[in-house]
Amino acid sequence: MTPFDMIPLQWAWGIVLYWLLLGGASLLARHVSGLVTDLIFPLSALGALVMALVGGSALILPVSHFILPIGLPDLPFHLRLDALSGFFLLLLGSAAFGVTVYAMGYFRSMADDQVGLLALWFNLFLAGMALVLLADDAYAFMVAWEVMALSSYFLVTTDHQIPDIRRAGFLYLLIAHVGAVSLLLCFGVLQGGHGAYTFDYMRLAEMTPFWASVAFLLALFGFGAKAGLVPMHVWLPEAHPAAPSPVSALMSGIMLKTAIYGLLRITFDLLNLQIGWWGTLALGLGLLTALYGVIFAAVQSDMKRLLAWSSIENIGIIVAAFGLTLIFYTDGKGGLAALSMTALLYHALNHAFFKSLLFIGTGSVLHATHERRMGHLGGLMRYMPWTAWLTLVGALAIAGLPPLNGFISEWLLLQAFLLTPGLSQPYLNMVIPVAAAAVALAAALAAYVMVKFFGIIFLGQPRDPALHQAREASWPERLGMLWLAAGCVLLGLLPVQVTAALAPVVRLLTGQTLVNDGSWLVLAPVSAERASYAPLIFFAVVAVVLLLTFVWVRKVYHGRIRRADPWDCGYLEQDARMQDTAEGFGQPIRQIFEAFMRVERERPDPFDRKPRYSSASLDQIWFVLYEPIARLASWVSDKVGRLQHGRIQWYLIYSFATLIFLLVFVTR
Amino acid sequence: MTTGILLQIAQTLAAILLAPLLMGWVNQCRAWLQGRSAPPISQPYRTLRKLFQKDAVIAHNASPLFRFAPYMVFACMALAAGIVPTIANDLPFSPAADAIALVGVFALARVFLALAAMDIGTSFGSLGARREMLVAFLAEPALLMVFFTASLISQSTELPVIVQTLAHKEFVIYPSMAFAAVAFWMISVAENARIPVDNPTTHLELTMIHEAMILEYSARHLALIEWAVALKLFTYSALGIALFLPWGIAPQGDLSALPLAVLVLLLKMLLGGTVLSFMEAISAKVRLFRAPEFLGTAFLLGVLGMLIHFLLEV
Amino acid sequence: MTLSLTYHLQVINLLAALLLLISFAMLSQRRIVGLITLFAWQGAALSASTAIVAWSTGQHHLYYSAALTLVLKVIAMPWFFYRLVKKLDVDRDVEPMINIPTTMLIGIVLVIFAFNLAMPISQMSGTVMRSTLGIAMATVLLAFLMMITRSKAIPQVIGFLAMENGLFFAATSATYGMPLVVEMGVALDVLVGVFVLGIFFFQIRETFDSLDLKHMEKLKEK
Amino acid sequence: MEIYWVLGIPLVGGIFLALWGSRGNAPEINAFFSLLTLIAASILTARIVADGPMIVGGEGWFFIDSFNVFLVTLTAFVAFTTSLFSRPYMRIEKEHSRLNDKRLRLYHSSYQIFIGAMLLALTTNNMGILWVSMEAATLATVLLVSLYRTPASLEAAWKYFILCGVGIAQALFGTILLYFAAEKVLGSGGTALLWTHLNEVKGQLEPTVLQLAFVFLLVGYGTKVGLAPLHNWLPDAHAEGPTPVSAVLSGLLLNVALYAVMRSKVLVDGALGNDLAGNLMMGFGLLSVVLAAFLIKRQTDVKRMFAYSSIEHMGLVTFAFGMGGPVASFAGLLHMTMHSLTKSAIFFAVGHATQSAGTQLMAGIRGLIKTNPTIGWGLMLGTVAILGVPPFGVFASEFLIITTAMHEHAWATPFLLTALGVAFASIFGKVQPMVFGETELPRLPYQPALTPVFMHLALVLMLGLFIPPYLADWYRQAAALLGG
Repeated sequence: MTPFDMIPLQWAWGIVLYWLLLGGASLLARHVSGLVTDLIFPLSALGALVMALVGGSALILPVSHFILPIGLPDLPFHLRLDALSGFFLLLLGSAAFGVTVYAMGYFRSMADDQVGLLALWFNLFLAGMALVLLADDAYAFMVAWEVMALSSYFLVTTDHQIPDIRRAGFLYLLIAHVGAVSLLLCFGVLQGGHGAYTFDYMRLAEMTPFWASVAFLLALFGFGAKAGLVPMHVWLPEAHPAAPSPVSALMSGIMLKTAIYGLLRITFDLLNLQIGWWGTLALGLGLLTALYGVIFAAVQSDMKRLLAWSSIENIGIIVAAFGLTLIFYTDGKGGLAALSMTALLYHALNHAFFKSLLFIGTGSVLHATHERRMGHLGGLMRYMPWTAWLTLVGALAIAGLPPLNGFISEWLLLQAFLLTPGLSQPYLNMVIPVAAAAVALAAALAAYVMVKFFGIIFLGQPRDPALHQAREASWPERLGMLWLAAGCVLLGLLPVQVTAALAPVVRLLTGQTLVNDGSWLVLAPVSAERASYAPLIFFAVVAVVLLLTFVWVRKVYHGRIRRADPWDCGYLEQDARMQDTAEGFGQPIRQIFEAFMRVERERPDPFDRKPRYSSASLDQIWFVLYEPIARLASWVSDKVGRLQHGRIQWYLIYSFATLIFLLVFVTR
Repeated sequence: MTTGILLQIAQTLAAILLAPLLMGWVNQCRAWLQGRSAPPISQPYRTLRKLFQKDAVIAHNASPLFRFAPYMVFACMALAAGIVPTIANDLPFSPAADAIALVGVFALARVFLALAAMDIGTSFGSLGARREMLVAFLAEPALLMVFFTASLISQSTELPVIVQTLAHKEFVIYPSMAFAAVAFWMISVAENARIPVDNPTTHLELTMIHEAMILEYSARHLALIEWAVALKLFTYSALGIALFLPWGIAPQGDLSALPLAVLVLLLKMLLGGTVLSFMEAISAKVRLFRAPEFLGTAFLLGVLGMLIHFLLEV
Repeated sequence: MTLSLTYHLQVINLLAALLLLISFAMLSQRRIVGLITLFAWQGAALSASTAIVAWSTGQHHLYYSAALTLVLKVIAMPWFFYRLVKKLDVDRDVEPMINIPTTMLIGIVLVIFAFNLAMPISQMSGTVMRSTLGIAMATVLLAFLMMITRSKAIPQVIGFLAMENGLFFAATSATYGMPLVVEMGVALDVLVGVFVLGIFFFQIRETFDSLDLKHMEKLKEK
Repeated sequence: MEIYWVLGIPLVGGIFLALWGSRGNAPEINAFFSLLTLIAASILTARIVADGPMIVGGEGWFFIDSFNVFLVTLTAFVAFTTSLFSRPYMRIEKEHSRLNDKRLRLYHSSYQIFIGAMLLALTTNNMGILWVSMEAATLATVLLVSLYRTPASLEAAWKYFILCGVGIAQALFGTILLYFAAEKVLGSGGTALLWTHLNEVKGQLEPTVLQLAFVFLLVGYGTKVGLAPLHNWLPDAHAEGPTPVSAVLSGLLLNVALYAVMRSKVLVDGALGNDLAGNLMMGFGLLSVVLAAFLIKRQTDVKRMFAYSSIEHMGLVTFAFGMGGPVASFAGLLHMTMHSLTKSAIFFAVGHATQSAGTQLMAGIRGLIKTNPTIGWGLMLGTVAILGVPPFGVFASEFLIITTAMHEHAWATPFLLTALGVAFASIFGKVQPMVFGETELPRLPYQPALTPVFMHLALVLMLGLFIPPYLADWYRQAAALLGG
């Protein structure tokens, strides 16, 4: 048949195969210099673009099924493409396109055979993520899920010579695996006993509230571990900085979303009943995560680590939206559920764009300066303007500033929060506006973080003489960033169209859709009376005023511009070390929220020749939760180890005792 | 519609032109209250004209961002002034941005200013930026809370609708709005860099916030910023008026009420300016570390107001 | 016929009791040579009882296994062990892990346990013997106990072989002997096993120059 | 007919190598005989696929059904690949003069005997012969474990011999009890121990006797399976023996022992009509999984660690069989297969790794991926596979086991979750630095025989994504046989 009468699902599966083949090809091509970067990556990017189109088309086309001849005997891989998968495929493809184009320039400098291997895992990673979204039975889902985890692990440990990176990778894979096992258990509950592992059967399975709750909690744990939900987030700030920047971009921008996808799929699609307190739980966890993440982002001094923490924050916001949706949904408020669900999806999409953009931006900085510590950067705007301006777009977007995309999803979410008086339980009516306050706080802090991020890296004076040699990023890198930045702007300017495109997904999940009461220009999710926002007008007005002022100032007053040294209240001897460091910038936040962290300071003593002051804010949860677990495990294994102390007589006694015990047991 | 647009433009222009006047009035009052001989009320205009005529001096390493920021800030403030109902209540722009978006506009301006402050890389610049953001991250959610209280009452985040509900529906006493009012006062003091959070008149490096950010600006850039500051003060006053004493703002499409509205507005503004200067005169600047507590209180009051709303008014 | 059966019954019960007695004796025996002698006697008792069972029940293949037992367990192995002990000169007192009286007490408990265990089975045992199964089980358990208590290689192996005796007794008296193939196989295995052990003893001896198991406690969880 | 070939070839090979095994090309001869065995086995398999289960010989000495035929193939296959691997491996050992020709002769001939014994154990129909051949397999390997004649290896071998000997003695007692019960129904004589006959009349067998019998059989054969707390011989034997032996021990012998347990379980279930046997096995399995996981955590010797991992997996399989039911039994069989393939592959890789590092201590093995990439990747992928990460086949079985357990015995899942988590953390945390990181290890002087490793891993990968229909049918029939 011609490509045109293939259903989207076949296209999607075709691209997955295509990526797999590309992976194999890159393994073979790794000895030919430059072949991988100049050929394989562009081809993968092409695949991503097509995937985005396929996903988009799936939003409007009917659901399509597809069964592969592989898998378990009674359980071949079932694939299914509905609006939900379509949306996330769209997200995957469009974001991955930019990142892959970027990667083409980024990995040029890498040794050929290494980049060959890397490209293999890169393509496997893409294929795995796509397959997760397509899977329609538990086995296919788990296989794809773990392929995704494994390939990303190998990507994270690209520079495995560095012990920290090995440690990060290990932590990542460990938590991913534990999460996966709990997902297994979740499917074990869902399958309802008769080995019915396809999602279709699970949709039919009738659950008691107890088992449904068990399934939900397991899913929340499993997917939360992947998404970086507090307190399962500890791997994230380690692994994302460790990986090469394009990989961090993929992981942070897209992989985390697959967890969100799974959460939505299981809660709203597979489970046949939902319970209110799930929503409250998710809301609470989400808000905790959001605040925790943004607070830690504010005190980081490593730029990629800062971004990783900010990813945790955004995931928190998404999960909070998820919880809110559940609350509305279980309360029978379909319309409101639709609103918050729209906010959720919108934010997921936005985050895919701006977080990938920021990560690859840091990648270019890393390339140009070989420096990740913000305390050694600065003033790069003059040496790499493209990178700087494009990153600025991302920074403003993630800070939730109009008219960019970050603002819209937060606006929608806040609107949803404001609509809670409709709810039946009074205590929720009260609690939820407070939750809105938390969201607002997180958003404001995000602005703080981004000013710190952009200001310290790109503005001011270079804190290191070497930075004067920094060069602008190569053209593929710029192209990749441009694509993502454009995405941020468009998603910000065309909310009406985007929400309309999201409608099928929202209908699929919540049964209702967002009615846009405004025109093609004005977004009015509930009613024009209620709330409205028109970024285009907004943008136009700002632009016009800006232009007018500019022209007017030029026309009326033709003052010349003189260049001079900075004034700075007339202080002499301005040098770069007088600027705020990253730590300094985060200090107020640390002072306010010190309770959350364990701060390790290194104070100089009065007689130091070269006094140094350093402080690191460490994650308290690691010490109160994870280290005790580790200690407990080794304690147990010590006790168990005692059993095996080498004397054969004792071993005989074990057998003897076992024998006697069993004899007594069976004849009792 | 056309009248609406004309009205809109008129109101915006009026705001832009009147803003320095308010500033001048506040300074004058304060001088009187402090027993100094007051500058003329038109002093801000003179300052602006002087600044515009000067040659601009810019640091060697200033990036385009540095020169772009003042225009951006000014534009944002103009937009803000445009969407807050000051004299009339049907404004074509208002659908463009509701209360939440308004907060976004302020935030946008602030972020650009902070970035510009860090651009030169002086010690004071980055210090000012940091302090500004510190104030902001508490003030913004607090402001949102105030708006939420109002919009929970009026079932809308559209400023005109809010004003409509508060002013033109039958008169109800909202206890929650009392909390909101106090919170709003504290916020606007902080946001406009007034005592007790900041002192607009000194360049004392230990305490200054706003001034520290704009140290490197001169001439027309400085002028734009100063104007934007005045505009911000004006907008905040207009906001306060719209939220807490909205009576007198002309309702939808009745032009006859306009002259009255203008009159009432001027009166309110005079009143507000007096009160502001009075408060400034009697209170002392708090230490910087106290600022978060000050704003935290505002935030809490905002949240409390909302809870009160749920307790008493639903 | 019934009379003769009762005779056999008595004789076999006697032999069974003897078997049990010898196991206890082995449990209490300190010297290795004495142990070997006792082991030979146990074998003798075993083969005797097997022969009687064969004769009384006309299960002729049991004669083979009786002969096999005689050759292997009464002549070959004891002789082999004597040689070994003399050759390696390891005939010293063995200090058991648990002291003798305690061991005895445990042994008695085991016997009672074994009898209780075997009681229901013996009730419906269609064969001539009643309590032999219990005794066989007791012998096995006692041998097990002996392996536990002894801290030298040879006694442990003898305990192992004593266990085999117990099994054989069970096989021959409780059931009229296993199928011939099986018994041959078992016997072969035992034979090979003993040879392997022989090789072992020399290896251990030349490595640790002692057959004391105390030297062989290195492999453990640190 | 083929059955005699399958059993005869290893026997002949053993004798032949015992006589001429000291010559230089003994490894090739060994591999050759293994190949012949494999061919014979596959012909036999083809026969079974064609005609279904068959009973051969006199009164039906041999019985081949879907349960054991795939184990036969598996055994023959792994035996062959192992012999391929042991070719270069043993050469190196000889060059390092850790072994000499005499020992190599012993090694090669016992290897063949061992394989033969296991094949006999799998194919025989007579529970007695099953016991005999299990014992024979033990005896054949004892001397292999002590092949290096080091104190440690002697100690390991001694423990192996005594513990398994005692264990197997219990199994004999169990067999006797079985016969005791059987002869009431089938009359005394040769046929009373034939499994097929027993299986027909299992309903009439005396329950009280059979439950005792099962206890003895379980303790006996369970010792060889390595079920905790009877497992103590296993880590020592695996760690101290030559690596090929470790590979076949944990890849094959454990399976065969478990096979024996399962054959008995089928009879006992039939006689008792309750799931006593199943519960016992679940208990043992769970205990083994948990204990092994925590013991893995403290290992420093790589082979010892993977030995414990074998205990863990055997525990998992036992647990699955204990649960019973078509899905669980299917999963158990699948897991047996996957475990033998993967674990032997790992041992191959580990063998080369230890030879290049000159130590078995993991602290001494670093950065394989730099010096010997193929070994490094082999080890890494093997580890990932054995830890149950898809798309490798081990996951397929774990998937079925865990989901079933979650549904039928939810109480057990916390233990499983803990154990799997701890095992993953421990093993991966120890393997990662061996594979990754900087190193000053020398490259291997010779070309490592990694064909077997990747052959196994490829198979495991294949089976994780696609199980051929006829294989699936075997599993299904076997699962049905095991009380599905």
